[in-house]
Amino acid sequence: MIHLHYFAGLKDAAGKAEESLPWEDGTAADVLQWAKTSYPAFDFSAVQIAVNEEYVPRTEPVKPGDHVAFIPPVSGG
Amino acid sequence: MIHLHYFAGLKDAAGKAEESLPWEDGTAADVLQWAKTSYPAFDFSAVQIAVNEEYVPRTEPVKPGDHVAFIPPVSGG
Amino acid sequence: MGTELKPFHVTDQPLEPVLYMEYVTHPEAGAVTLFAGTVREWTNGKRTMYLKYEAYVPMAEKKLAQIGDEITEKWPGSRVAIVHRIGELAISDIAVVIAVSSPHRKAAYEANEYAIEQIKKVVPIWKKEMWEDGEEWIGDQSYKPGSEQA
Amino acid sequence: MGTELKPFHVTDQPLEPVLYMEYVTHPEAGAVTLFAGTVREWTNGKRTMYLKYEAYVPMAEKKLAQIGDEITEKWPGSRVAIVHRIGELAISDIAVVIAVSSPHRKAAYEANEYAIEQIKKVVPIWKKEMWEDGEEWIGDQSYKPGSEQA
Repeated sequence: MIHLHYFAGLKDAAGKAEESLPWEDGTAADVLQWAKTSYPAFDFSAVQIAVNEEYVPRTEPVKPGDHVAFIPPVSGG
Repeated sequence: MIHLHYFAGLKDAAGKAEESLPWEDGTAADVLQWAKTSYPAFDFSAVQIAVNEEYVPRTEPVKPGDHVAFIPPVSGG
Repeated sequence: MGTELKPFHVTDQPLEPVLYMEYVTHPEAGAVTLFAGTVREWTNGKRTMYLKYEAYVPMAEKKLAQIGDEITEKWPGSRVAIVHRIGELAISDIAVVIAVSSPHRKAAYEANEYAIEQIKKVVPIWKKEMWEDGEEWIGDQSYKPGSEQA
Repeated sequence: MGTELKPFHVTDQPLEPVLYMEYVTHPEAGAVTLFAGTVREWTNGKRTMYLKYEAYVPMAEKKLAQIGDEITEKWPGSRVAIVHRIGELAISDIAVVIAVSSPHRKAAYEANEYAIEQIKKVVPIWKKEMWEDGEEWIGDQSYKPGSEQA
């Protein structure tokens, strides 16, 4: 199981802020692919991925228990 | 009569903050010359002159009733 | 007071800039700069009614603290506090406060501007503009309810 | 309050930065920068006990207002307040507050820094440092009681 976090436009597209996903092994890219398939209305091209609250490259391994957040372009300040 | 204003180190050197001086006609340079003669302990080389609260060149005419201030290098802020 | 001030904080409460100024002020400081980002009514001829900010709070606070660490490393002797408000904000409300102190002023200005630039790049906080005739997440977000297809 | 705030002011009273922030904040502002110059205890290894500021008050206020005019001309849409305290100031007291608002942040930082640079050049205010072992008017002043000759 991994924990997914959605924000801003992606939260609207997913209709939820978080969800859990059965998970054994894979990379950030694999999680991203799952999300793209699940929420086709959202364009993920500019999204960054954070694992356990740190930005990671797409090649980062994702382990059960991890928190994976999709970070659309930020607009704080 | 003109009104002279002294500040900071020049006020210390003159032992007063202001004084009046009989005056008929002349320039800022003339007032400066008078001050140099009167307060030789102070080095006026970096002093600017303000007439009626505006910086003026040495050639500025000074008329009776004017306020003439000697402005040592400022250090506010 | 009573509560201790968190120097890197994301909160849904109104921000009080003076608390952060006081927090960074100390005897070795000669300059304190404070930046307050406020909600502007008009942008490119469009009228904003109010804003809504959302954050990935734990990560945002971690990123704010990292920016603080970068600043004290780049500008030795500086002290920093950065706080961002989330939730609904009205016109002129303060969305972000950055307070930086430093022995000399140049560093205090530079470090403060560095902080806001970094916030706009790396801190997971999002702004939704609420206009008279619609709303939109700001940034380059590609999901717009109005343009959704099936 | 009751009293109206003077945006370009030289005063012997403690400065309250938040009043000046509020003064410059308005619906068209998206950024407010505030600079506070504070009394630093150590400078070049010398310990300051306290400071004394003196001003040619009417001219200083006129010059502060001129700096404000220059800023609103150079950075359209900005609003400015500048206030300087005089008299005796203790360590960490605020000597000067500059508040600038602007639609966008770049101008708010630039205009604020411009103000302090101009203050240090043209506004008739003088600082006397009081050390453990003496005192001195800062600037390039050539009269020093200790070095006076007859």
